[in-house]
Amino acid sequence: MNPVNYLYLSALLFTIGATGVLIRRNAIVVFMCVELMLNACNLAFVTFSRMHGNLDGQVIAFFTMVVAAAEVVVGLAIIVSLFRSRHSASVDDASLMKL
Amino acid sequence: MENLIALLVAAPLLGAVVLLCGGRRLDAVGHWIGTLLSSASFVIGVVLFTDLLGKNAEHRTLMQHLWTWVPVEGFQADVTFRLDQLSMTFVLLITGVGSLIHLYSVGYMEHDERRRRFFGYLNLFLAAMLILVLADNYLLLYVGWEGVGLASYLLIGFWQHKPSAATAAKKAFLVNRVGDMGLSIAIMLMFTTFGTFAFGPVLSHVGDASEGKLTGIALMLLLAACGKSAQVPLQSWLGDAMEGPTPVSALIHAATMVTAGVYLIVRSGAIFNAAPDAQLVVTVVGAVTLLFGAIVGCAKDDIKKALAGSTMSQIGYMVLAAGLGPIGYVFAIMHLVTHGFFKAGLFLGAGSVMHGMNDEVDMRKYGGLRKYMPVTFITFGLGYLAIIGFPGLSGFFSKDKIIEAAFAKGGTEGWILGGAALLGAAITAFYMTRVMLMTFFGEKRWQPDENGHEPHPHESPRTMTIPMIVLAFGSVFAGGIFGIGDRFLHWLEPVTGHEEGNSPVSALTVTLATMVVLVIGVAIAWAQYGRRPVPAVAPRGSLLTRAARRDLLQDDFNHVVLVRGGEHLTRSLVYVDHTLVDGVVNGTAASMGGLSGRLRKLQNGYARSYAVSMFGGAAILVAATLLMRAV
Amino acid sequence: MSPQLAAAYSTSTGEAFQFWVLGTVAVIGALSTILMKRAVHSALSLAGTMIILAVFYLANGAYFLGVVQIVVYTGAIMMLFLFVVMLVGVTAADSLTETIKGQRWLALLCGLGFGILLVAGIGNASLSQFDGLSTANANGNVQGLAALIFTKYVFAFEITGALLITAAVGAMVLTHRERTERPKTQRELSEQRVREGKHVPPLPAPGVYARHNAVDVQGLLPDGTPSELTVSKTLRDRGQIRDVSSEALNDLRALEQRAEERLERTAIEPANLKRTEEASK
Amino acid sequence: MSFPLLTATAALPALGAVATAAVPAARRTAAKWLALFVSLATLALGIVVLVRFDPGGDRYQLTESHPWIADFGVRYELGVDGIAVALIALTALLIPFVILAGWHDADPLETGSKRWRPTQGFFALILAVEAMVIISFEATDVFLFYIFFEAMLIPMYFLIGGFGDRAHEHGDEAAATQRSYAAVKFLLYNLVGGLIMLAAVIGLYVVAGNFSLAEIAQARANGTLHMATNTERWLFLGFFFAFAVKAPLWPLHTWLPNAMQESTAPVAVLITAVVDKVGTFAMLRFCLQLFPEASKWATPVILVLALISIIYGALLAVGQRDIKRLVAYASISHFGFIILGIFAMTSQGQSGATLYMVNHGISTAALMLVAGFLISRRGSRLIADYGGVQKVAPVLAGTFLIGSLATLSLPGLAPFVSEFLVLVGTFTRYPAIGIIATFGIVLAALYTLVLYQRTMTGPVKPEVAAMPDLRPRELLVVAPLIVLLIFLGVYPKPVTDIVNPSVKQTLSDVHKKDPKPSVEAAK
Repeated sequence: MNPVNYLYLSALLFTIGATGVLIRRNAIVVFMCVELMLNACNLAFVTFSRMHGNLDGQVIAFFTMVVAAAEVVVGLAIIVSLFRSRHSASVDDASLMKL
Repeated sequence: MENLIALLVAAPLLGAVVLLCGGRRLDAVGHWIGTLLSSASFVIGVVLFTDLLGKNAEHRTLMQHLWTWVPVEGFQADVTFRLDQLSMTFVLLITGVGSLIHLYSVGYMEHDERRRRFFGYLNLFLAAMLILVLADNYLLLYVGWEGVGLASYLLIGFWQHKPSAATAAKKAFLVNRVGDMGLSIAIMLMFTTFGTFAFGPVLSHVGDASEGKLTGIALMLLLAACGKSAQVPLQSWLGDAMEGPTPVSALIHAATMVTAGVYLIVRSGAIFNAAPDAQLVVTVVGAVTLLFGAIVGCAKDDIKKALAGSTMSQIGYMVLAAGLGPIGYVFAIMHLVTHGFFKAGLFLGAGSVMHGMNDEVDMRKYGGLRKYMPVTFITFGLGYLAIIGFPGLSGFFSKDKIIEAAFAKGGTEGWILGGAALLGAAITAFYMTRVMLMTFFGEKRWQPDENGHEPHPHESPRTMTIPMIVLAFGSVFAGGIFGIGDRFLHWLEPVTGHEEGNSPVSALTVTLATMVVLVIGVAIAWAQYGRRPVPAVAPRGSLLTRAARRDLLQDDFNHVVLVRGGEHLTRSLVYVDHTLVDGVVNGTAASMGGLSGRLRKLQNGYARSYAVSMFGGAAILVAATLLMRAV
Repeated sequence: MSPQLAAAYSTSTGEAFQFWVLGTVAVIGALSTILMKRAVHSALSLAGTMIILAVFYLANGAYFLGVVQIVVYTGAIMMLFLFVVMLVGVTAADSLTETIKGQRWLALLCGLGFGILLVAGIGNASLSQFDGLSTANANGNVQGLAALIFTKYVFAFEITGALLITAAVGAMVLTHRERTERPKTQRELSEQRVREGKHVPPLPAPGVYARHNAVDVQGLLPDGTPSELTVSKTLRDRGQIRDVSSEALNDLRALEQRAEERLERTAIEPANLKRTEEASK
Repeated sequence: MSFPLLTATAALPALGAVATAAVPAARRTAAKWLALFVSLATLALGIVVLVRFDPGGDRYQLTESHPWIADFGVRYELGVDGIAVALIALTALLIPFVILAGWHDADPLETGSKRWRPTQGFFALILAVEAMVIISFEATDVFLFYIFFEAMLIPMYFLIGGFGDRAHEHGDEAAATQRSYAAVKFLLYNLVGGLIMLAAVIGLYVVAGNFSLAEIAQARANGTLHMATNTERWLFLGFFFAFAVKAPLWPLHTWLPNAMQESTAPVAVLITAVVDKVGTFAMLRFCLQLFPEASKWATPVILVLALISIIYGALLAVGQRDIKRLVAYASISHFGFIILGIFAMTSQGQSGATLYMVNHGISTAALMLVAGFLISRRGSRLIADYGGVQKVAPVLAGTFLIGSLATLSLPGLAPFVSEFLVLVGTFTRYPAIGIIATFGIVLAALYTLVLYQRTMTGPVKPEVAAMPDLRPRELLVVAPLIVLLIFLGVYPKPVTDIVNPSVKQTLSDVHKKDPKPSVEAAK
């Protein structure tokens, strides 16, 4: 098997995650889909690392994880406070960005 | 001596400034300041005149350069005054008659609360008129030209609370503007042809220019003259201008300003001499106007309007003479001066009558006034005799010469022009006799007005009668002084040039013919207005009479074509501006608004929708990248 | 040639087998993440996918990352997710009907197009060269990573550290509510109730149908209508109140039905029933 | 390094604007005096510039040059030629009158009113406009010019939209809507013009490699910078369009009547007498110098458009019922004359056009400000609402008449000289156009005299019977303008002397010589 398949898998997972972001309304699920996309990228990085024979790709993936962790912390905090004020976790409820 | 020239203008200008800016505290003495300053100008004029008389004929031109006015590359306009015999004649006429009329106005305007302002305007007029005749180039002349127009506008509309006066003032200015347009185009043409518009260089280089251009310049100058001198087709304003106070009518619309056109033509004689076609047009305009004015004068019952028609007609004589070229220039000016005397006298007489008749102007409500106003009657009568050309009085000398010169033009034109001039003389005799008879003879026809005040005709105060008397002297003797021994001819000849025409008819014949038509005119008038009583209400009259009462329908034509047409034009243009020019822009704006209204729907506020666009954009970017790599 | 080097060009059969099996599971997990109605299910599916990804990391020679993936992602982050899901309401099911016109179709179209483009891109790229990590991992994967992180990427590392701290503080700021005054004592609260004059007695108790979770059932007022006040505010907000009034009626109706069947009576005409209802109005 | 005089002239009002805006809300009067003082100080600086300028010297004088955005070759380059000096002097001269005339225009309506109008803002905005206009006249760097040419719109927008006629103010929502329509229209027109110009500015940079007017003009003149014919034409059109909107030239004029109608009289003066001059000035300075060939190529069309502006503006003015709109259309007609003079490409035409800019500024200011005083008394802009004012307020009527006469270019008043120069300059090259343009002077007489007749003469209308005459402050505004009108009408030499050399150079830029008269009669 050619390791390129990992890349295909990564692309597939990324696309699924992106589609999920677009079709789900629950902010938490949307957020999970974002995580899925990040993970798909990480898989690609790791695969690239293997392809090129150096560890830079893994380092980037590592940083991605850290950033993702930070993002989750803040994001979930936002969701919780949104839920407190609006009693809803739907992203469509926050549709104030229009005239 | 040259330095005095500027003072001629400065004195009345100072008066205008002082009187107009001085405010109410000058109300008590304003009229005397105005009269004093205009008389000062006259005195300076006399001093300069004696100086000129003391010189040889060739050295009678004084120049005073004051300052460079408009210096632009290739375009040089100076404020330079030129005093020669022609200007001198005008200066004396303007300041002399002007001062007399100032004096007259002191009495005439006594009860007007805005008398100070009136004198300010009169002084302004004098200054502008003096600039006009003293200017050494056409552009400076233009300043005076429009300046007198302004003064005329202000004075016609002096009683602004009367809408008719305000309208008449505006009309006068506008019609004059059309003429002014001619003058400015003439100046532009001169500039392109000669590179300058100073009298000296232009008039001395006429020979080098093509006849076509000269004809153009001459016709444009004629247009200007028509506007200012109320010649056909720009004559319509003069009748309305009688809305102004009578001294104004006497000074501006009889003696001085309206003759500026004649001055312009005579001054530009060299150009006209080189453009025979234009000269022919000038004579035609003069002949038509002299008949036109005379006919209108016959039909008017308003004494001032009848006199206005007469003015038009007399200026027609002058223009006709000026159009005849060197054989006529001197006589045009001579008639101008004598006309200045007798017509001013006639107007002042009319003013005096109105003064005594509660400002009534309708001659059908006069009658038999000779008993009530003897001085007015005598002075008016002398003016009357002068204008109809009674032998020995001034009009006889000047008008006779013009008729003679018209015949001397030669050929068919000569006969036609001469015939017209003769016919004009007959009509003049008719309408002036009519005025005389209706006003001073017959039975009294006045009635109490609607308030029950019956007019009490009375002689006017001394300030008014003295100028009338002086002018009557002028009317009687000026012609003789000028004409006998050709004094006036010799005086003006160096400036205007002179040729003796070879008339197909002898001078004596012309004089006799003039006498005959004169008698016929007077006789008809006597038959119509002297022998039987004048009806107090105007009869319907013939078609011609009715047309003449309406200024031969020329005003109706103007009204229908220019006023109505103009109103329609502007109204439709306003509509076009609003709907079309602005509409295109607003339409663009509206369609952009519609488009963005559609686009706005994309902004539904849902983050997910935005995410789709973002994602789609990302997909397109990836596709573009791949495509670029593939290419 | 060592077997590790050979693995650079093509993988072992074992890895291939593992890829195809686990890869399929991962895709299924991802799909169920986005398709499950309940957030809890989505979270659990995602956790599964992540664990599989951890295995793939290990297979790709990223041993440290594989472990971190399990510990941090599935262990910490996903638990955080679950925690929030619980907080928001574990039983709340999302409606999957789309409310924005055309959104779903556009999303699918974009997703499909994007996926095809990515796949095409990868297929187009010349990715035949696989160096393998044998040299890079020669001194151990963790050591190699550490060497990179603390030399080449040290600034990025420090900055991410700062980011993490900021995020922690941010989360606290966002969720923390500063108490600006002393919490009211029970006595003060009851005094306030008396002052305001409503609900002077304590709030009524929830309904008492002995079910698995009786606190989410509204109590009935004397006139038989359910009272919202009986249920806790949190449940009300989540919309997790269970309405059992109809259940009781249904039970009653079913009982009557059965009784009538047993007694062989004819069913009551629904039309009559309606008519009487109208008459009563 | 010498004292940066030009920078100071522009910076002073700018600083004054900031300082005026910073005056506390309660001290309105202090803000007014401060603004007046600053404008007078600017006038003093303007006079210093006028005196220091040597007509016989270099083309650009008092130059300053500092690098600004080095990456794009943008420099902070200032310098004035005679034309600019004349217009700077005009601007500095008019602003004190504008401020004085608008002394009470921005007072709060009534105490306790919710719609409080910040007096400070009004005067600060006027000073800001002054600063930007002055620096636009000074800039010799195309980019620098562009920035201030556009930035001017911001304060103007607020001046038009924020401060309407007091007469139409009292709780009248429709008036407020009209006003904001006018302001937006002004902004949009000029922004579109500016946008197109921006494209041309960038294009110029691409072609020339820098923004320096002097350098580019130099390179164009000695042939080192070659532009393809089409490139030059497009760039010219880009610049000209913006200037034609600003000027405004038919058919891009419709914003002006709205803007002037809705704004207060001092702001209307600011628009037409000061800001619009930047447009015509820029035609002279940028269009002709940078794109001489394209200018000549476009001349026939521009002349025809200018001619249409003259006649059309005058006819429209005749048809107006609103005093301010009438003046606006009259201005459109006059701008037609200015553009005609510029593109006739004769020294008389261009000197006349420059002189015209100055004179039109003064005469319109005189007429418009008096009209503003009149409107503030009666509370109506409609001509039909007036009548017989002459009787009750003779001084007001007199000044109004002089303003009207200046507008119709009566000889002896300043506009005559310039108008005649423009006509002569046009006539020498294009006789037909010159003759048709001459009709404009008849129409000018028509609309001004009709206006005067309907408002000032006739029976006194009851509504105007109690109208007070000009107050001392108002007389202080009008009298100097009238004196200036008369002075420049009688003795325009000081201005023409400054302007002539610059015009000569501009003409040599476009390689045009005056047509020779057919007969050499001049000594």
